[in-house]
Amino acid sequence: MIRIDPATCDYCGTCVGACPENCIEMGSHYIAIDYSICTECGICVYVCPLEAAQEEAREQG
Amino acid sequence: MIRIDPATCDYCGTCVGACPENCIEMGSHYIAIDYSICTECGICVYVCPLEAAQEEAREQG
Amino acid sequence: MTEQQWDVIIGGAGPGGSIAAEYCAAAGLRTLLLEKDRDIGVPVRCGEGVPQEGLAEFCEPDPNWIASTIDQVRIYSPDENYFRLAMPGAGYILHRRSFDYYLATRAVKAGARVETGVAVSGVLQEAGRVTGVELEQGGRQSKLSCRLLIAADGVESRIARWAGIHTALPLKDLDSCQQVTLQGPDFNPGRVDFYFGNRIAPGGYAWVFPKGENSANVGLGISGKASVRRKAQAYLQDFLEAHFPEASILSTTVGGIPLDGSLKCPYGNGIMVVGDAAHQPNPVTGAGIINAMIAGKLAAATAAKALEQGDTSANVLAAYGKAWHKRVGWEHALYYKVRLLMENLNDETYNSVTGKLSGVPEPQRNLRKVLLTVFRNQPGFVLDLVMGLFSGRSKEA
Amino acid sequence: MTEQQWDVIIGGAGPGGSIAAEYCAAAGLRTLLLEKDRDIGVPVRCGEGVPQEGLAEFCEPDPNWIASTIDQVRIYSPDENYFRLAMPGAGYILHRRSFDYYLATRAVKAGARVETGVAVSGVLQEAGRVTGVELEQGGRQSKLSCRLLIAADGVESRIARWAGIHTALPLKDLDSCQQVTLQGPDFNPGRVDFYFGNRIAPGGYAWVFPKGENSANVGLGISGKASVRRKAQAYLQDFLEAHFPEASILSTTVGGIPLDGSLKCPYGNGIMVVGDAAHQPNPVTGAGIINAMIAGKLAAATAAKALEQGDTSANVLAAYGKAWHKRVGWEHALYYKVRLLMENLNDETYNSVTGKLSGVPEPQRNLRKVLLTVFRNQPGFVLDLVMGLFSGRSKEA
Repeated sequence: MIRIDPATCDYCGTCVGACPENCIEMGSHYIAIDYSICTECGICVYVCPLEAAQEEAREQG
Repeated sequence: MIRIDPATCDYCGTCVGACPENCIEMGSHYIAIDYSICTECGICVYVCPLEAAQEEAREQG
Repeated sequence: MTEQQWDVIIGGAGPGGSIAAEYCAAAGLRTLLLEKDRDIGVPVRCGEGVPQEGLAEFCEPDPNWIASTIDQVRIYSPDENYFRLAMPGAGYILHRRSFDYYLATRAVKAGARVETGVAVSGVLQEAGRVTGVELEQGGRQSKLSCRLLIAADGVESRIARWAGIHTALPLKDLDSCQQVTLQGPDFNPGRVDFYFGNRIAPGGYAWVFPKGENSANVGLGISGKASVRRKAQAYLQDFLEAHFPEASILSTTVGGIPLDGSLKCPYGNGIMVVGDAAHQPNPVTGAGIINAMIAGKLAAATAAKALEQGDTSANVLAAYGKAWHKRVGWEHALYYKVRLLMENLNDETYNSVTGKLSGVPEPQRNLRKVLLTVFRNQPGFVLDLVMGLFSGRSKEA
Repeated sequence: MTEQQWDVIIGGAGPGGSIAAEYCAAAGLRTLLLEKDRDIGVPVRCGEGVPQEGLAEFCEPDPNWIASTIDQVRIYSPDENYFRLAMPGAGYILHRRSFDYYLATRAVKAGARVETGVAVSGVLQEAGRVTGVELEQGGRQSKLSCRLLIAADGVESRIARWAGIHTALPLKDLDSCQQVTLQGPDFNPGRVDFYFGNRIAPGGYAWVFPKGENSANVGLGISGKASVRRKAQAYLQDFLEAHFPEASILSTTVGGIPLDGSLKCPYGNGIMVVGDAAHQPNPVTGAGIINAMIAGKLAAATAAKALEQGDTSANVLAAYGKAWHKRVGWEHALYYKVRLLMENLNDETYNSVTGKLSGVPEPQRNLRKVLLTVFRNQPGFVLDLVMGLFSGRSKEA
């Protein structure tokens, strides 16, 4: 499961543009993954210029 | 229970300044109520210039 | 940021924080100014008006951040009548997105270090004295020590509260505001308009502050008590539909203004509080820019003395509180009483005052004559009201 | 907003959206420009560089939003050697927080309606044709119909995807960037610097774009593939520590740049896509401001014709795609190949190129001579690389 930390995120939208499933919802101040669509491909984690998008396993590790 | 909708909120901090318990955490892009402290006094709902802070009962009604 | 010891850390890079940083650095203090937002100057949560003489204490006006020069004022009553005042050189409407940035660059030029995207998330204390801050930057936590902390973190201030200074605002002393920047309609770039009335902005007022000939900040503030029943947003929507139904909206902002007149004790052991965080806006007008800058300058002067003495206890920092009270705070105590009186005005009273004023012959309608007329015919507090809105060293329109 | 029928709704008020709105309105179309952020021009996610001739097609330079005029370029190799190019009048570094605002006011003056804080949250379609948009404003949902929709919603574009246009970017065609605006160090206000190297910015480059004498945008982009292992943020931290360890940071921003050269089909039934949303930045340099403005102008011209004909089908809107390809897109196809070659350059090659160029006598070191020297001594793609960086009507540095 991928989580985007709203406190770290800068709402730049890079992950939104990369998501092949179009499953990331973003406003000026909020961001949310539609987990009913997300395939956990991880591209949002990869392209994030910060470390806002994280795979949960990595976060726990 | 009081909820602040992150999509409606403009992160102006008016509620943060009014909260008598200092229980609202706010960054540039995130806002959260510490429910372990919140007394549901409602002042955040009252002072919000938008309708971002809502008592849950009202939202369901 | 390196782990060097800072003399002063300042939380919040608005006008109060940047001026405090500039004067601290100019006094030779190792100064760090931290801004939680990832940029300085935005979002703008402000009408952007300042009085000419208030600004002149700090800088020369620069066309890069002066949107309009104001020399006229209109005050509208609920029946849409108005009286006008000619006030040459009364003030400016700023572009705060550029102005705040300019003030931060001045702090850097004076020797301060500035960091953005770094939030003060806690206060370190030892034996009842502030010794540093906890920081949060992009999800990472860290700590920095300092000899003195200045909280300039706005209406949402938590820094002072973490340090044990009570700053929570009661509903009755907090205005709830929304403002838009309009583009398109014709505005008189030299005139600001105020609208009073309980249907327009209960417990507050609406304003039209021009930014050039086709743009203006149009906003309103209502008392926290009124906000319980209906939101500033709803009142502003009505006002815009009545006055500017077709205008483009290039910016929308909301915010709260502390109107209790000033914190009684804007300092503690190792900490001073300036600007909105110290409730320093004028309690009648809500004007806070120049007040924050004055407070920043006064706090920096006290910081330099305290650090020279090597004593940053509340006893020593009380000099800042005294300086603020002598310069501005005593007036705010009076304005606070005026505001309480104003809250009980009904729309008929507003209409009646405006009607009387319109009867004053045009050539005599300078501020002094107008005020004398009002003073003879109306309750005494109207004098204070108008004085509070449009005069004085420390107030902005 | 009233429920009137709009000819054109444009989602996104960056340079592409505002220029599209201006030209649509000037052509007599009832035009609505919507921006999801509550302000225009911020946050700035951009190096802010534009070529002089590219800007001249749209406006006269204005000191209110020109930070620096650039006539020199330095290109650093990983060993910290550089070669320099003298290029009189090559370009400008903008203040986009003011520039974007200015473009939006031009759209209003031309007759467009602008609204901020209004996000396009969905696309209405009937029989495979776009007929309007779903909106979200401060938590409230609504709908608006239009005859034509222009998506100018940046790298995070979802509007085109809702309309059935595939825009998802593969990892290999997406650069991940971070930039800070520094204050304090001395910068040459007429010179931009580029730094190449796999330890500095793998698959991309670092840049120093001056904004006056003591301020600069300093940032870097790395390829999406490199970002898997290490983030742009970490690379930039290294770069800043190496070059500007004590500088103040007045702004921090991140973002992604689509580098696949352009959407093949930036239109559909009732919709056109412009700017970053259509992947129109230069695939080598990442420059996108002027490209977005060109696309906005071309889309507006097609919009006017299509609405005059009363046919907004993809067949008719294909004229926009053709115009874009003829003007810019064909070049981007070439630059895309250059970029793929560049990704395989190792640090030794960068060092060697720079060494050879430093051997060219100073008086002869104009762009043409330098390029010829490179061309004779180095793999051919360096020509394309340098041409791509610093020349051409449609590119910004």
